[in-house]
Amino acid sequence: MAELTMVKALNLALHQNMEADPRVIICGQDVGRDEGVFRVTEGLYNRFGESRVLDSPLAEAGIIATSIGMALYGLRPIAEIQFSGFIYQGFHQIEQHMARFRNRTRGRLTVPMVLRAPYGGGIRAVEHHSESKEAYWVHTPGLKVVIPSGPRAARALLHAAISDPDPVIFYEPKILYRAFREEVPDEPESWEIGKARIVRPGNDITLISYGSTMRVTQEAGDDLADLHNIDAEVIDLMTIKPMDTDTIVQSVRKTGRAVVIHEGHRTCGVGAEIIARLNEQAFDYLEAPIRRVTGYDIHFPYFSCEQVYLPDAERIVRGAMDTLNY
Amino acid sequence: MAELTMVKALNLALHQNMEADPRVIICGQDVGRDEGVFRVTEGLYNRFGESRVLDSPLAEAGIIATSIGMALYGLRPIAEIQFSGFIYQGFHQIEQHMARFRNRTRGRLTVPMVLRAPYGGGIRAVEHHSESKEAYWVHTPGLKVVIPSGPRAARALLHAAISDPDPVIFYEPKILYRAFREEVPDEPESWEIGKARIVRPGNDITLISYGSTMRVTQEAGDDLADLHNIDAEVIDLMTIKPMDTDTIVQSVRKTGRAVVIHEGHRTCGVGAEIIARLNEQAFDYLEAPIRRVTGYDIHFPYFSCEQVYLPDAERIVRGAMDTLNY
Amino acid sequence: MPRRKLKLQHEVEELSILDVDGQVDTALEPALNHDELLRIYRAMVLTRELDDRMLKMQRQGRIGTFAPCRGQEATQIGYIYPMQKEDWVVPSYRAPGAQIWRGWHLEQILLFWNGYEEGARTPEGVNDLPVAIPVGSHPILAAGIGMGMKLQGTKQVVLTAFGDGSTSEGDVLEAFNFAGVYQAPVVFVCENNQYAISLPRAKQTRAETIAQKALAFGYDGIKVDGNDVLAMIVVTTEAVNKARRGDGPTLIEAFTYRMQMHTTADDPKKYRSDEEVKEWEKKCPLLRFEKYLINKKAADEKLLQEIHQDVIDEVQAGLERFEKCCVPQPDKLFDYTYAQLTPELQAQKEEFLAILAQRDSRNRKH
Amino acid sequence: MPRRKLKLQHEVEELSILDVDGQVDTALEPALNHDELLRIYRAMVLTRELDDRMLKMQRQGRIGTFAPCRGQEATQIGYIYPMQKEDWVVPSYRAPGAQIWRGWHLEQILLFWNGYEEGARTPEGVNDLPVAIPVGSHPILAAGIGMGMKLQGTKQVVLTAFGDGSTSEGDVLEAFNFAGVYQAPVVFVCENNQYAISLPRAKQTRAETIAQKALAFGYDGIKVDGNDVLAMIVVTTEAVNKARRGDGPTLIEAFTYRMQMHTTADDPKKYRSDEEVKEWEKKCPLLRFEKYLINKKAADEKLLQEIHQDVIDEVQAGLERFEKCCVPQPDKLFDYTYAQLTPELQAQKEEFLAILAQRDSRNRKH
Ligand SMILES: Cc1ncc(C[n+]2csc(CCOP(=O)(O)OP(=O)(O)O)c2C)c(N)n1
Ligand SMILES: Cc1ncc(C[n+]2csc(CCOP(=O)(O)OP(=O)(O)O)c2C)c(N)n1
Ligand SMILES: [Mg+2]
Ligand SMILES: [Mg+2]
Repeated sequence: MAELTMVKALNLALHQNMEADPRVIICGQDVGRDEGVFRVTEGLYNRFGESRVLDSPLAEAGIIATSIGMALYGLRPIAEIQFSGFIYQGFHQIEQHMARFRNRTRGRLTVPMVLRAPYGGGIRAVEHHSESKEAYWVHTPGLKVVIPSGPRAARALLHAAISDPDPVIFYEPKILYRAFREEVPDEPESWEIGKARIVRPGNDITLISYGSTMRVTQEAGDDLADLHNIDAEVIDLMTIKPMDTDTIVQSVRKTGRAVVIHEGHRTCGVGAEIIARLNEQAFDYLEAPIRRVTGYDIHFPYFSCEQVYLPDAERIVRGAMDTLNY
Repeated sequence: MAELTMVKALNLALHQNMEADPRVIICGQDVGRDEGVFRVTEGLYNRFGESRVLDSPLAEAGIIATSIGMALYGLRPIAEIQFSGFIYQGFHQIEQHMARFRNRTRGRLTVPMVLRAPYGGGIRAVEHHSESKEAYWVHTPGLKVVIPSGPRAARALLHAAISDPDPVIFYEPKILYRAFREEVPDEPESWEIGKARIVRPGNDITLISYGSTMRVTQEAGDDLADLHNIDAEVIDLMTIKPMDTDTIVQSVRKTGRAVVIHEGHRTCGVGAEIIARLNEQAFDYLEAPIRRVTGYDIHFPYFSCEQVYLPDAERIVRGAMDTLNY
Repeated sequence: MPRRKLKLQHEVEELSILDVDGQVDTALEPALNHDELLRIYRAMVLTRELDDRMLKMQRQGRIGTFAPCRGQEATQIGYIYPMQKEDWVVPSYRAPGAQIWRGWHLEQILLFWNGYEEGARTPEGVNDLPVAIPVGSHPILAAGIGMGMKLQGTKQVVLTAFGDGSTSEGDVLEAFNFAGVYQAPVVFVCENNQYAISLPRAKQTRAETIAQKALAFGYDGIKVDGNDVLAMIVVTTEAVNKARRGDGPTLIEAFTYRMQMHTTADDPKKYRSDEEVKEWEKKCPLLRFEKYLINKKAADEKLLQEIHQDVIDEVQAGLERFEKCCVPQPDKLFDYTYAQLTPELQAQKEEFLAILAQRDSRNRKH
Repeated sequence: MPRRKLKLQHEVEELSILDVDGQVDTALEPALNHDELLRIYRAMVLTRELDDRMLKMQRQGRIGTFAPCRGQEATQIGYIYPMQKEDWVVPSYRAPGAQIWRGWHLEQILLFWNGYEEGARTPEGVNDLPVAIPVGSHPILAAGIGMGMKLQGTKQVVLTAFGDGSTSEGDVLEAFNFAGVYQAPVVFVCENNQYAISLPRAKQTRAETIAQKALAFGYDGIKVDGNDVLAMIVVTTEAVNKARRGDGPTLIEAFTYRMQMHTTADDPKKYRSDEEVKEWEKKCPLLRFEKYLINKKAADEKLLQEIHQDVIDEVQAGLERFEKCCVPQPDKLFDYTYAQLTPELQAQKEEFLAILAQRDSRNRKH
């Protein structure tokens, strides 16, 4: 057990998986000698060499597509896109090939690869470096989408993603990369993809989030208790495709109220889907409209205004109180 | 007034707009000499020549991006992507530039262009030719998304899209290209972008759809009346971004029940967003969960199975009756 | 401080061996024995025959729209010939002859164009990808496969084929670059059939040849008469050997012509002249190869006839197998999105099956 | 039926005029009068001074992360010099000197890197696009602008600059192709500074030069000493004139070096040696140009000093203007997504402003 930041925890998962399985290889821009712009791939190039850790040319479609090719060939590539805002350069390869080979070939050829990318705002970065557009992938059949919110989850879910037989989009909340440390077991640990977890049990209202907004959501949960004597249940989805509908439905059937929180744009975001499912499966239990505390439907602002764009505990509390006072 | 198919109606809008404004130019694969694979651009190359109707090289990112460049330069390009399933080759250009220039430059530089593409299934085409992934664009700030469901609307909305100061994604339901004719006025006609229309007023339940599924939705409206004595209100969104929330909210406040219908995948689809908005704004009026009759969360099947994948009137009626019997 | 021409490390070549009259340049002629020559011939005839039959079937509504390959038989059989079983092929959608050569079942070609995923299911024991529909999206997958081979240190090679139009797609150019950077064992074959639907080659790119695009990525390009199966074999064999040696990729431009419409939904009269097509008819890859075989005494007219008949029988048998396979399997629709059905897909599948059942029972009533 | 080398219509050249010691090849020397030479010099010094100041400011937390351009002053001032006001420029993110030359306000450069959209707002009367962050995504916009010029029959030219790494992006290669096909008046300048973050040029592409990539698209490429402002001016002027004449695009590879880190978030020690950096220090574009000016008697040490001081003052004034502009405007956030606020954005804006107001009133209470 060691206390690790998320970066170190991810790095641990990479080391252990590369060690355990020679088919696991890493590629991406600056992941080798430079060890990744966030240092997630630290030590790998030195340890496993340039035939397992590839410094790719500057072409996202190429990185994604050659990884698909390598996966089809039998390797288990973990490709890094330097920032999720540049994944769109290879959108077509994800939609047309990565997500489809299993179905297209009736299971004969598959793409067991992981596509990692840091996402989300808050680090005073230039345009395109603060995106949260995970909803694109949630809308795309054939993909799994995993977003951890802390070091231990990051390590255990990346571990699971690497062994998953299907392609996994793995978004890493860069604001949390070094935000805090957590105990992470030394031995390989794997958490099941597709399962949410209740990080704070409660009875009055359900707060549903994942990834980068989990911290503020938990903070909001605490604030609701401290300031308003409200007992919120807080759920961390962890996987957003497939979604653990049961866990959220059960919670909302109990609490009757919910707020969904994410940084991504509101319209057609993950929150809309959560509301649709709760509408379908918890209709009779709902005592108030489900609120969305999300990114607005404008471009992520240049960073002088990013803090007012991002959901924070105050906004979540406000949303929760509106729901409770409905 | 002439009775036109949708293809002819779109063609009329193109002719009239090119005639009226020399800045309007057309580009895309096979749009010139070949007059478009669906013949939407018929007659334009002969009439306006190759400096206004450009047969583009086979590169969607290039077509989209050079159109953005031409729009920034002061032209009003109408770019055609041969099938919406290939628009992803240029996804990054849409997300990173087309949708953003106005905001990035605080209104100084803008991209008044239209990106047309046929979408949807039902024509026994090969893979990638039957996509309905409009939700990607609905999730993307800075775009408008227009999808007509008949000849007259197609012409009037394309006309509006061409004069719109912002970039418009214009998806054309190819299954309806030649499915029926409608009276289309000879004189230029423009319908406001952002407005839905009630195509069948009713009191018992609201059926909300757009584009390719409007026909089956209207059929379902008729069937509900004929077979079940249910008086359905049928709404054609026409624009899905921005969405005419008022019209649907008012309708559902009246009927208390709704079904949303689209071909696109269910999860994080346009239906989810509609449900989220109704949850927010018509909560107290809802008497049953809103149903989704949509494409499933699997890849659009190879065409031997496309008919069972696509929503049809029977499925819609079934969804409506479930809602009514809730 | 000079101004001078840069000397490049690579140049572009041009090659043809067998002319339109069946005359061969003996200095360049590959050493193929009669059996091999006849096997090659048979594959070309099979490609032609299948193409003809599919066109008829399409017109009768027995299959959907497809992309005929008449005129491009030498190109595809030529480039596929040197490939070993353990090699990989990432095919174009206009080369069913190459696919069948590799072990795809004839009926799969028909199934593919008739809306059945079974037509895209790589047969067991075959190392190839299915046809990709998004133009230019697959050569970069081949580059990845080649990188995998390189990383694993095998002696395999991957070949990928694509059209002239495809070379405008960024993906194809990225593929050229990745293969070059990693010196991956990739053979790129551009089936330059002069058109991308209606767009003539000259409007696709200002480059005089496709072959020279290799220079941008630091390796050899070669332009070859794609209607000359011998030249195709020679050039591809060289490129395959070079790749197998570890000396990296090659770009081959097979200069050929699409004798038919782009797909059966296309009307080529809109964009090209009958004269042009007639000119190319003279360059038929089959005719010149037949002349060569006869000149070389590898076959006489009778043997050629027998081969034709044999091919007709084979195609006929395939069509019959195809007709039997044409049974839609809606109940399988949900089963291949993931290795395991997710809970949400499980629910949707149930909903879907219930609707199917309702429909079936109603249909039975009528 | 031969096998032969193909003769290409275009070749790649190499050029330098001013060597590291300030010696000039008089046969190639451009005819620039002293005023012009000093204007060029001043712009280079300004670029350097701004860069230095920004590095300090970044370290003090007064601006965000940015991409220093030390070492690349001759490249950017050289290629921007021939551009006319009515021409368009689609810039790279590592050439603030070129932007300022074009009329961007110095404080905008700082605003851009400090998180203000005002830094991306093209000044009135300037025809340029703002800096694009997605690498390689902008040259294809320039190709479009060039196509617009061509279609409109103007005599304008568009120039776009991008890094060596960018040439791996499909978009850049598509840009090369579109510009070639439409013979658009585009000048492509690759600022080959030898690295894309940590990736050395040799691993970016197997091609010996970037310039030769032009051959793939049927036009000229030229490799030029990017630390030699005279050569840059000569080559760009030629390309601009050619484009203006209607003779289509050119690809210029400016061979230079990034003397600093990639951005202030980067540690170049991880991937390159001090020796290498030292070697390039000797090739400093400013030093050699100063020697040239003095040799040529266009300036003496004193004048150069005066110019330096003048530049320091200008930069200082810009920084002061910048500090005044650094006022976040959250109330404007929603106003530029569309020409008119949509109903849904209107509602979100109200929600947003209410939250802001709540926060403000709470902050005031504290
Ligand atoms: C990405 C993409 N864009 C457009 C299309 C539509 N389309 C199908 S084939 C074709 C032309 C292809 O030309 P070429 O690469 O020369 O191959 P050919 O058909 O001539 O064999 C086009 C535009 C497509 N399938 N994929
Ligand atoms: C599409 C995209 N991918 C990745 C990045 C991250 N990134 C920023 S600059 C850079 C390297 C660019 O290298 P080059 O084109 O040589 O330009 P230079 O920075 O050397 O001027 C990378 C990988 C990005 N901004 N955009
Ligand atoms: Mg072709
Ligand atoms: Mg560089």
